[in-house]
Amino acid sequence: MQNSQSSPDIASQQTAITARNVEVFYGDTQAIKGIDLDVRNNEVLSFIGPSGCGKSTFLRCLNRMNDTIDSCRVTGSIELDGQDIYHSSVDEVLLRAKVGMVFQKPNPFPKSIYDNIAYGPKLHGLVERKPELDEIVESSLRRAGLWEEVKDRLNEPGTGLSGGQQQRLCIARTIAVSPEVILMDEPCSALDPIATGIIEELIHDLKEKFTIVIVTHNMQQAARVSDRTAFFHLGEVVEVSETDDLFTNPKHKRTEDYITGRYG
Amino acid sequence: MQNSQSSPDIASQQTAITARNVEVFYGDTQAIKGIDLDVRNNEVLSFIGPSGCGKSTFLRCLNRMNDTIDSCRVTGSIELDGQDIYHSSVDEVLLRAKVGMVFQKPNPFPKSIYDNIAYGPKLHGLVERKPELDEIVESSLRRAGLWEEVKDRLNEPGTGLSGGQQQRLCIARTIAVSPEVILMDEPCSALDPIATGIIEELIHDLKEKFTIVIVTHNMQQAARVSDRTAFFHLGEVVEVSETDDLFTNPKHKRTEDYITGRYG
Amino acid sequence: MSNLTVIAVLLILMGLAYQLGTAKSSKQASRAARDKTTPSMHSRPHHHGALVAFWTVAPALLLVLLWSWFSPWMINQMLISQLPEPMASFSGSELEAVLRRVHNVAGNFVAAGVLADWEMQAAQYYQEMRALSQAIMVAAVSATAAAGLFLSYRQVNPQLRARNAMERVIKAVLIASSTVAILTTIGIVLSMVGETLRFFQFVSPMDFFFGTTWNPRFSTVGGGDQGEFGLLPLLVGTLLVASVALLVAIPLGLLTAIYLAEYAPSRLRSIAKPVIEILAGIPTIVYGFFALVTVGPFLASLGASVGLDIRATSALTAGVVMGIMIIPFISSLSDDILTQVPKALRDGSLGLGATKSETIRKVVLPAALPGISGAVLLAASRAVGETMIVVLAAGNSPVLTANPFEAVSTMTVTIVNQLTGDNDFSSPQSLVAFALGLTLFAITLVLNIIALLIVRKFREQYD
Amino acid sequence: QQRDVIQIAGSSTVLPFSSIAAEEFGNNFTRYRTPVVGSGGSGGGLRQFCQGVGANTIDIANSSRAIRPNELENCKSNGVEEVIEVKIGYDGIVFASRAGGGRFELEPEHVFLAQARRVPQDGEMVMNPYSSWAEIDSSLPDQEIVLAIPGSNHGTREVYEEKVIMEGCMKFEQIQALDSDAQDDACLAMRTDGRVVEIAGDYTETLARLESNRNTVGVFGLSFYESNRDRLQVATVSGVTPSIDNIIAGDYPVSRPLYFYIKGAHIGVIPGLQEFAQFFVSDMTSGFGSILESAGLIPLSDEERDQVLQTIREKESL
Amino acid sequence: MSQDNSNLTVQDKVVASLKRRRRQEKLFRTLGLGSVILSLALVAILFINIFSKGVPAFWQTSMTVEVYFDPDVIRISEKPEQQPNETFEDFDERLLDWETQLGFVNFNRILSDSITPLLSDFERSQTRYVTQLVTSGERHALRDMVMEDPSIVGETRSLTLLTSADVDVWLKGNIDRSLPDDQLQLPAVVREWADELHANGHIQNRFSTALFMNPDSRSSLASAGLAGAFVGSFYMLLIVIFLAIPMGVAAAIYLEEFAPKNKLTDIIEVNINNLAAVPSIIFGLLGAAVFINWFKLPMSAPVVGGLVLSLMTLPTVIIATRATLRAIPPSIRAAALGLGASKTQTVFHHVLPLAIPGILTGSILGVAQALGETAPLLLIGMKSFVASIPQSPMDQATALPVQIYLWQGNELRNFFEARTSAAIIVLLMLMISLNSLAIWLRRKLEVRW
Ligand SMILES: Nc1ncnc2c1ncn2[C@@H]1O[C@H](COP(=O)(O)OP(=O)(O)OP(=O)(O)O)[C@@H](O)[C@H]1O
Ligand SMILES: Nc1ncnc2c1ncn2[C@@H]1O[C@H](COP(=O)(O)OP(=O)(O)OP(=O)(O)O)[C@@H](O)[C@H]1O
Ligand SMILES: [Mg+2]
Ligand SMILES: [Mg+2]
Repeated sequence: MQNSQSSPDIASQQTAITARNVEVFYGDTQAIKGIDLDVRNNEVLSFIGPSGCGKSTFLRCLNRMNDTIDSCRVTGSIELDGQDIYHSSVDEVLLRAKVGMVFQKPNPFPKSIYDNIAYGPKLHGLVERKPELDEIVESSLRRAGLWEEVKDRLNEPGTGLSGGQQQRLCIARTIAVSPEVILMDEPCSALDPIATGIIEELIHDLKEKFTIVIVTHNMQQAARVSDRTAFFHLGEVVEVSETDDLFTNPKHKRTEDYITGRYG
Repeated sequence: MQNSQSSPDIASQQTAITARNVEVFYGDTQAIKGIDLDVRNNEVLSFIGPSGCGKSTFLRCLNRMNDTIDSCRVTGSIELDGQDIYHSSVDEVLLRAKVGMVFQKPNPFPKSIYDNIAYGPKLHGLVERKPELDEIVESSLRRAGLWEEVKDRLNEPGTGLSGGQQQRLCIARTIAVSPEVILMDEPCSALDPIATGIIEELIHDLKEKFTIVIVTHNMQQAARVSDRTAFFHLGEVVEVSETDDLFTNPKHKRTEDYITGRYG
Repeated sequence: MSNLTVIAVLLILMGLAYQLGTAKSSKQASRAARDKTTPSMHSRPHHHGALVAFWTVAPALLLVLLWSWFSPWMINQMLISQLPEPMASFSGSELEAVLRRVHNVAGNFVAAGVLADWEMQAAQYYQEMRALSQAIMVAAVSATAAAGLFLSYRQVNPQLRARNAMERVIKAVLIASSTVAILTTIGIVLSMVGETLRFFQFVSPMDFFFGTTWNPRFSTVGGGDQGEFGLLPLLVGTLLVASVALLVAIPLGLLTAIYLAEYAPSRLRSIAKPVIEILAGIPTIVYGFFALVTVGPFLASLGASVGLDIRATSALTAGVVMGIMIIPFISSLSDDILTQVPKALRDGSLGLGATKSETIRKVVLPAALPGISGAVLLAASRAVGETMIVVLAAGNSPVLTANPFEAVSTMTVTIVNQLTGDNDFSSPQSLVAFALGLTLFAITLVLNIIALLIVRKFREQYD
Repeated sequence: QQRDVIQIAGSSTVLPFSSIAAEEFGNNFTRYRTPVVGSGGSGGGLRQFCQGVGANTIDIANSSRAIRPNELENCKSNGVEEVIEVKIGYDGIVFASRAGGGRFELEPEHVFLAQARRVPQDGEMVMNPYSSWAEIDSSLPDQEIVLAIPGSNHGTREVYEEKVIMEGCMKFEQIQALDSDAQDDACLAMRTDGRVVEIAGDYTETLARLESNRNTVGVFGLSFYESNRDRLQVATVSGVTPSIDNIIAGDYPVSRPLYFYIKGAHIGVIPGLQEFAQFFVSDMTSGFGSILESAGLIPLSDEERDQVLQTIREKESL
Repeated sequence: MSQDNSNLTVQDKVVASLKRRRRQEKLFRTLGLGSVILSLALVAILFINIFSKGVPAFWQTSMTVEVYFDPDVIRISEKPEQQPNETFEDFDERLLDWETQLGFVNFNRILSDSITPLLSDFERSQTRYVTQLVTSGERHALRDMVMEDPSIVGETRSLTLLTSADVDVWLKGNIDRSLPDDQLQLPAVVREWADELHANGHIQNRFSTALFMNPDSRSSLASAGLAGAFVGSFYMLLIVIFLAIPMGVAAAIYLEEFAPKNKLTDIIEVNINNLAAVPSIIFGLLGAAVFINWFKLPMSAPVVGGLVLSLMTLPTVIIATRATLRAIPPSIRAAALGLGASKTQTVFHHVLPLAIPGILTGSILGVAQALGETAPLLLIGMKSFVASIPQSPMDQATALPVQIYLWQGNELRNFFEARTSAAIIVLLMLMISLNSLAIWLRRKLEVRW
């Protein structure tokens, strides 16, 4: 049931993202209450916790997607490669190109499947010629395990796919711009086990080079894919440790309650 | 890992829904290829299968939600309580009141949480006075495990909830009209384990009185909650049997491949 | 009792019937709720009430309409049979003249002293018949309403699919509303086609459609000199002015909409949007004078300063000012449509590292395209149909030119001028207005079909 | 139910006079309601007038020209058999330029030369070369030629062409030599270089044009000029200054009669119809020194007035 | 590893593209802001243009005079009373006779007798000029006072009378005072009097209710008002709002939510778009043919005007509503349908409420257009001079834009330029207040998700 590989020497890894005392407010209500968290280079970090505890909110802080919510206010500091991403000099476009995101609800663009994938590379000027683009599109779709299903209908709209296909399309779209960090908000919640397996393998592959933060409700999944796991509760990070440790040997009562309350 | 209870005497149970040779087309492409399936009274039947195999499509046939897709065409017969639901004399509105549905993507109305729940009962005239309505709202939210989280903000918009909360809201909304059959399209895909547990318990409770058909990607979940499981593949039902049997003793190669290919 | 009173009474009856139906079905509903053996209600009480109200009023109303339609004809037939011999055997236009005469006498519209005996009698007979017809109608309508109420009230029972029935009624009403547009079109075509044909008796269609000179002259006595009725200068003028207007309004309106919907703080949006909408409500004559007195000379001197010869009253002037007028058609409607595009799409794009403007241009706008094209079409339609601005600002010079700096004239302006001027109303000078109207109608129809096909194509790709 | 208010429509030239008469009528005869006076041009008014007889057709059509035979025919075929013609006075048409500018003493041929497409020069017809009035005649101001004339939908245009352009045109021998169709063509063709502006709207528009281009010489109604003497300066035509006296005396050439038409069948049905017509034509309302005269209407002579009143009284229809 | 390289270059490429994209972003944003500012500026320019001209017209010069209702001039019999044995018709006849008698009274003389004492140098021969100071409608006002209450005869009342339009123009300086005599409207003596009365305070510039309370007038220009047109427009507006908007929304709902997508609905769609482009005057032709000739509705009546304008507004409302309906996500519909709401209920409970902002926008635009339209009114007799205030939608009436049109064509430019602008201001105010209501609703009902 467990197929994750802990990286050999975690302590020596540099941190990719350092969050200190992050607080997030929606209007007057506080959703995140002073979180300190490090995301290390080339690790897979998973966030678990009950619904509404602020996982998505915190995740969105990491590439400043919260900026798009009017009522949302973030305090504290989050550093990526040593630079505070909320500093005014930071370009959130560059940031988001570096820190890609896959959302909880699949949200393909109302464009063709091809254009959905090609959108990012074209935007960032990653390619110059059509063949290169075709290649990126194909490889991204392959890596997301969608290629076989859609290769004959690349010009059909992405919105006509099934829920799971849509989600894989969104993952492929994110991969296509080769970000440094990929944030995934329950990327597999709409996927069947086979597709989930493909994605989990993909995550496994990507880890070699990228840093991945993943929100999941599926503790097995967290156990399978992640090096470390952070347990969120009521807007706080209760515990963050090696995945194996956290599941076998939770330090906090709340963590224990949560993981032992698990079924299956 | 297994907590389902098979009903004592399944053979004696009457069928609630009988589907015969159901075929579904989206325009020219066939999504469902001649499915025969019985749903028995007061059972929980789960649909599993890879993404895009037609689970959602078939589910939507059972309460004629496919009618709303212009390009979609259904042939064959589906009988509910002995009556063909595609017969022209059938009022699809009554049908849908009897056969409720929870969708894959949470879709709360852009109204207050209270109104989201109250809509159905008011529509069907289930209540006459405000206190009764309040009661239904509260009990539905409780049963969906959302009451504690939202009881102080019943007048805030349902769209402002987190993904998981939204999904539970949608479940509560469906329960509120007390349908005979509840169709759930991956109702827990956006839920954390605790919330999932609540819903699974709810399914378990509801089963006493209602018939439930549930689409899930989570085979554990299928194993936990359902009496019988149907395995879908490429628009066909490959196998449908007692859940225990299907997982432990699949009759078809394809089924076996799928379930043994499972992780965790 | 006039038809209006009848209708008013029916409306009151409708409220009553609704109450009755609702009450009866509520009682049944609560009985069904108490005792489980009786079947439960298919529909809600208010559906039943509405259905009873409908059956009470609708047939009666229909009767009123049919009666008002048929009874004049009936009465005329009876009148004809009453006429003394020479008249009774008349037919066609002669008979019509006789009938009109009788009607006029009955309505007192006739110079006194020249009335024949038979006219008096016929007129009196006519009036009696009308009174009788009215009385019969009131009686029949009351009977129908009562019968409708009685029958439908009796029908109220748990099995009755009142909701479905009401929904069919609602759907019928909705369909009826959308046919109003068709009826309007038919009406417009019918009210123009006859006069257009008369126009073509004077001027050959070839000369009209392909003529390059527009110089209708004034309709002189006897009409020896007919002038020239070439459509092309007007057509080109229309297109020129409308294009300039759209060139001004589309970028300005769309950019405004985008800024308001995507960038502007909500306070600015809530103020700016309605303020800009005022532009659509300023009477066009104000724009006309604004164009003539302010914009025209301004553009002319602007042109002069860069060495362009821009006439003060020109297609450009009219187009620019008209463009200003239709900005809100594009900005407000597009703004509404842009805000409807789901946030998830924007997030998807922003999450990939797109800038806001890229997101807007490449994701939001394409998603909103069908709606926006509707807005643009509406604005374009308004531009083509506008008259007052063109009258004042375009120079009213129907000369064939493609140069927007020259004075032009448009079809709508010409329609108004020719129709409301001092021309003899049965001369080609005046009738040409109808031919122009019909032509414009046909042209915009073709343009709309093309637009529909284009939009359709985009939508197939995106939906 | 019967209509109790007189409905009038038609010529916008007659509109002001008709409105004043209507208002005075309503004020003086409290038993009748004030007539409603619509516009729509002579053609438009007569079109409505000839639609038929009955409460929902108009009672009176104002017209700045006499009804045409085919219009009358049309009327009759629609059941409008009794059409009573009432002449109410005359309208003077003047040339005016901006006040304070050079004074214009125009001759018909000046106007013709200013607006024609081709002008006779040295024995042949050449494209109009004039760009300044002074080039046409040294007595005229050295001012750029911009001529605002009534649009071809205006009755004024007919008078203007007949009494000014044709007049001026026929002074040239070359044109006299042509046959009558060619004469019309030569005289009435206009230059298209933008120096001649056809005004489709009313005199306000002409005035606005004059104000936006100070060089414009425009064609106005006498009454309009009278009300705007601070802004406009009138030109003499053939040496005659336009004034009511000169027009009545027949010295000033450019004028035309104004009419209205009463639907005979409505007299006695629509209250006050005949009374209104009589009131309108009465010396008190439209005679010398009357309110309509001060509004710019050129009164009928006494004989004419008597004759018109007679027509109304006798309901003599056309 | 080739991936390594490509990864490096990815970031570099992004950075490389950033400058250009930032510039684009900034440009785009600036363009947007520029457009908003430009649009707002245009509104401002037009407003300043209109207001600067129109606001002074809300004030009019008027003269305060002691008016003596001289019984020697007003020689009339007793006002008739209804006798017990008299039918109403007979009484009415007698009353009319009495009123006609009153109509022949020379109220001008009453006026001039009252004004002359205020003038310092007055000669008998100048009497006929005196009444030029006061607008001619005032004598009818005096008559109406007597008609109302005959006991006033013999008494003296202090009245505020509007000066004539020419005097108003003169005193407000709307005419060049240095012009020679023959270019001025008023005779020299009247100008002197006006100046004198103005200087000693008998004539003052006061806020005038005439503009709001009076119907139009041609013979007494200074008392021409907007009341008739306003009421006419108001009736038409009601008809448009209660006819065109529901009908347009209904049609849009049918086409967007119910109609099968086939040739017929295509035809309807094209047809509606096309109607939006039909010149408005053609709707007038249609209205005259259908409503007046066929349905026998009265001419010049706001009912007909309202119906015609409704037809004209219909396409605007339909198109706007459809565009909005189209943008509402299908998941909302699915949710309601899944709960057992019928299609109709889904539409009316969920879709329509979400579409209200768009519908209101369409309505605002459509109604604004209808409110400012003149051409179609021409052919149904509503582009008319109407000297009374309509009592019902069936009465003869005119409309605000028509009034503006008529005033703007009035010969007495010096007076009517300002008054036209004032009328435009009133029209705009009516429109703005109507829009504010709609906008307030729109703001309240707008849901973003
Ligand atoms: N846009 C928003 N406006 C206001 N409150 C919000 C918004 N989004 C989320 N919240 C609230 O913030 C809290 C945290 O939400 P968040 O979406 O981060 O939860 P989550 O941990 O991702 O839950 P789930 O697992 O259900 O997705 C919740 O209480 C939620 O209701
Ligand atoms: N509206 C639609 N129009 C056209 N094709 C559709 C539509 N909806 C689904 N399909 C196609 O029908 C097939 C079955 O889709 P369905 O949504 O039923 O899959 P599913 O089993 O529910 O998958 P998932 O587990 O990913 O939700 C897929 O190939 C899908 O692309
Ligand atoms: Mg979340
Ligand atoms: Mg699915």
